Amino acid sequence: MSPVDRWAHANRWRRLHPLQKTVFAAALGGSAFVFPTPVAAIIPVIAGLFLRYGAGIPIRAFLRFMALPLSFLSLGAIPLLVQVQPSGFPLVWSMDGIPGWWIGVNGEGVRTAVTVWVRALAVTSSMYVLALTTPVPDLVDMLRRLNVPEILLEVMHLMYRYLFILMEMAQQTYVAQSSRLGYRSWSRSLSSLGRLGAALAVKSRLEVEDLYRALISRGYRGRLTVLPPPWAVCLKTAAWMGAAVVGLAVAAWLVGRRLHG
Amino acid sequence: MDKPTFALEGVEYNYEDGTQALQGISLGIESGKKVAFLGSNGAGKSTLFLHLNGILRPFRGRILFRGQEVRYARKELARLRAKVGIVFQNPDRQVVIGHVWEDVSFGPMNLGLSPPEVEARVEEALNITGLWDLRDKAVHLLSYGQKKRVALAGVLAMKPEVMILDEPTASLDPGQVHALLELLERLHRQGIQIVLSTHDVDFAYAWADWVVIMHAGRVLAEGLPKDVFSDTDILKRASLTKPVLWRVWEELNKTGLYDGGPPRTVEELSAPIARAAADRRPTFG
Amino acid sequence: MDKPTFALEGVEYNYEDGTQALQGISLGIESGKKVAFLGSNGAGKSTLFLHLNGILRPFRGRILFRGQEVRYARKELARLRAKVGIVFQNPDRQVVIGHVWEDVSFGPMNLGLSPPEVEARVEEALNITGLWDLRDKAVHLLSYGQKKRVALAGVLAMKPEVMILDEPTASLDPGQVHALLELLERLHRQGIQIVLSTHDVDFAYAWADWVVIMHAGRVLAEGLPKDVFSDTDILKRASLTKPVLWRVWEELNKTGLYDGGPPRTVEELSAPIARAAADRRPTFG
Amino acid sequence: MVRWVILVLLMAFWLPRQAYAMHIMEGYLPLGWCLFWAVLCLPALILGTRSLQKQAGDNLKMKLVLALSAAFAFVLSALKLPSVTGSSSHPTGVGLGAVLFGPMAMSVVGCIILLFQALLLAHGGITTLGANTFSMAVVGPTVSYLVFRVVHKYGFGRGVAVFLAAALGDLSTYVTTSFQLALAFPAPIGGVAASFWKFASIFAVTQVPLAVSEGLLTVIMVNWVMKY
Repeated sequence: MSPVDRWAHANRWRRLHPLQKTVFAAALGGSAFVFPTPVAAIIPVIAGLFLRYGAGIPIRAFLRFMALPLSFLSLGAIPLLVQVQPSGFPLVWSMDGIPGWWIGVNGEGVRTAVTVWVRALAVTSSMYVLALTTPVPDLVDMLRRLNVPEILLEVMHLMYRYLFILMEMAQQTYVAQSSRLGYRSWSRSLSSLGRLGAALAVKSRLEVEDLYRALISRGYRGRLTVLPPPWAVCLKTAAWMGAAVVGLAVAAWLVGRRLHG
Repeated sequence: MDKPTFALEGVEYNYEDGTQALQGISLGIESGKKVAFLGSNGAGKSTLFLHLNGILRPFRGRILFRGQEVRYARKELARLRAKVGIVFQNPDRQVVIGHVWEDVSFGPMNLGLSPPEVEARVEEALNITGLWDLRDKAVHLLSYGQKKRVALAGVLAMKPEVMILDEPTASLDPGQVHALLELLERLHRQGIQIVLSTHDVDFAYAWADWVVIMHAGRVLAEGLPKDVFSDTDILKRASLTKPVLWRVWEELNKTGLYDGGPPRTVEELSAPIARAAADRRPTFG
Repeated sequence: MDKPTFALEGVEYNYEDGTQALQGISLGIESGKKVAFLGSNGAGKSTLFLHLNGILRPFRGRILFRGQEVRYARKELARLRAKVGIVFQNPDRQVVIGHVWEDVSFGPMNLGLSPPEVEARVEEALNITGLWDLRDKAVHLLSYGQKKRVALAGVLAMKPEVMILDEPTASLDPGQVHALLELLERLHRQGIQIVLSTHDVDFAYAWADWVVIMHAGRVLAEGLPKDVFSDTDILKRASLTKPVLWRVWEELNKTGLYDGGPPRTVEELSAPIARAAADRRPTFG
Repeated sequence: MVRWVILVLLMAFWLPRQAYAMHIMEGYLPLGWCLFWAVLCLPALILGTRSLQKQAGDNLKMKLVLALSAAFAFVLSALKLPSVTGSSSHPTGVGLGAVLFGPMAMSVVGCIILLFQALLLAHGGITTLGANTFSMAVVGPTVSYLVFRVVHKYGFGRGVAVFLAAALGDLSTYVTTSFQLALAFPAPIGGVAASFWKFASIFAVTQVPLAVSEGLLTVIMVNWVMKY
């Protein structure tokens, strides 16, 4: 159900220390906020290259992952592009809407839309560097070392396991309902889905007892502790990562000089 | 009714993650036959079954139901699903929530029948599955075996022409399996065609008119039980074993003492054995 | 090691809703024996197993582990659970962490072992169950059979003295059952005692040293397989059938042609049959 | 006026999947606003964590109820609503939980759900986690919770109370999100107010019908759950 999760478990960076990946992703993402737009535009390319040549995730898969946010984003940028203004102010293109108001596009809007568009794309691709290479359990273990309260970690661990179990339940139930014509029309769909949701709620409540037994029988003693698999920091990869970030900074400096100098 | 119930022609299906679940399935299911699909877990049986009821749509190839190609428009799918019912392996996924009665009425309601008609069908389905006394119980409080029967009743109440059962005997105890078989026999006599999947070679051997062996998304063999189970090679490739009675028969055959064909039940074994013994006694006498 | 692994004395247990799950169970499980619990669904096998690992506490009666009464203080329970591991029927109810390696490490971590020791145990358990290559996989991406092995590995990594398996063969295909049996045999040779429950009389008959038959919360019979399965009456009351090979043997026996005891495998059947055939041929010659 | 309506409708068709982007997506907000909303959520998260620790810290079963409720809410949010557009943002699952554990505790759980959605489904984002937590895990559930209490107290039936709680929870989330966007991107003329009406009227097209179906769905669900 989550292709992101599938890659997170099957990539070449699987054993790379999650902290190393997190720092790199954060540095890339941070760069997108602080560096000028033309530099931020390079970030998705860098992310794609690291995923391809570092983690071994094909460019095509990366592009597919980018496509969905890209479509959200392109649509999400439209409201930024379009301005609604009291009449009398110049717009690049305009039409009359509500009497006394103008709807249209102007330079300011175009600038904002492009900035946000590029930035969002850059940050999204940086986050994929982390999400596509690091499964949630690894992140939870990392958070443990950062002293996040135990109860949250426990909830995250169990939630991760169980959301897939519940999702599978939901999917199978949906299929079974469809085979009995449960989704023939809008009203039947609503009623079938209501049943499905309710059943899921009841079943997840019943699941508590089984989960309790499972934990107890395996010696649970008040804390959910696991041993994360051995991770390693890779210096060579770290050097490449550092070089990329430095490269971005240099580019930002050059662009800045060009603009101000 | 001469047309085959199902004809599949080169059906291919891949899952989202790229797994090739069905790799070109071609087969025919003759009308009126009791058909068993055998194969290991992951062989593609369940995926195939989801195609028979139009839940999944083949990437390539086509499926014919009674000679007509299955189309995936809303209305035509509804018609197909009204005729072909599926009972899933895990009743917990099929029996959703509510009273037994409410759950069984789900299908007939969706068929758009009048309330009295729905009621009549639910009653009949509950009676035939022996659930009448449980009709007002909440489904999640039932035992596993009872839920399995509710799942069956829910499909029966739609009066399908074909019933497809995915691993109907899984997790049932011998008594429950016996009761299920009796029920299936009864449905068969009423003219509902039964198609099922199973891991249990002994069961498939004793029950089926026609056996299909699947492995890794392909059909390895189909035919009469006596033909399919004589092919040691295919069974090995599908990681299946021969039925116990078949193996016993092979042992008996080696000795030349046994003159019958492969027996499907222990009872069928006894007559030839008795004959062999009778043959023998005079030689001593 | 002479003391019985478990001794139960008049164990009674009721569920919250008042169902009497165990109605006075007394039995002993001898050390080193391969024990199979047989019985229909709802007979009380799973409830009984939950008692052996201290998850449920009897209302009345007591349980002795290696001659010592089980006490329900935190520490003593922890000690019991370190020695008695239980593998539930449904691996989704057992595997609590979404990552294979981490889930297997959960039990050993709870034992308070040092990280290198935990790592060594996890590695060993993953190797013995053939999961090493899957160690970094997400549990939800595994097949049912693989999940079942993860559940087993998670218990194995705790190095229990006794392993209790609830319906280990349910929903497995013949190939998977075969692999499981080999694994259990290996564990048995390593000195881990195996206790399991099953519906499959043929399997129990072929595998077990000691069979316990349960029905409606009581023990109907316990004993050597050859003794238990000769009691038609008890089997009928427990709604179990006789093993196929046993029935074949009965048929053969009637004829007087067969001189062996009840065979546990088809292979055991062949020698006496060959003898019978050899006896016969001269009379024709 | 007619043209205005047409334009908004067209936008709605361009934004078909924006429906589940009641989540503000990754990188959409400027850094300052990302931090602002994160900091604003912090007190609720800290208090929520404390209250969770108190309620469930030593109680394994409570912890399990919590984890499973969270998993349930996540799955519910991923189910497609049989509506014109996509699935909904579902503060409802969290709203249901609020009744169980109190709104503070649920804001923490809501935040975890949003984190999982960002990581696993690429809905929302890490940088916008604060803003999304504020609208969907603080405002939405709190409104749902309060509406339910008030309406129920004044003697309306459970159905009405549940419907209003779910629908108004949804709507309050969408109003909050529009406001957050307006603050970050004020119109050059007319400022935050003009920008707010711009965002709000675009989202209204998808969110109002969604809020209605969400409300109906929740009523159906709650009815079934209460029966058993």
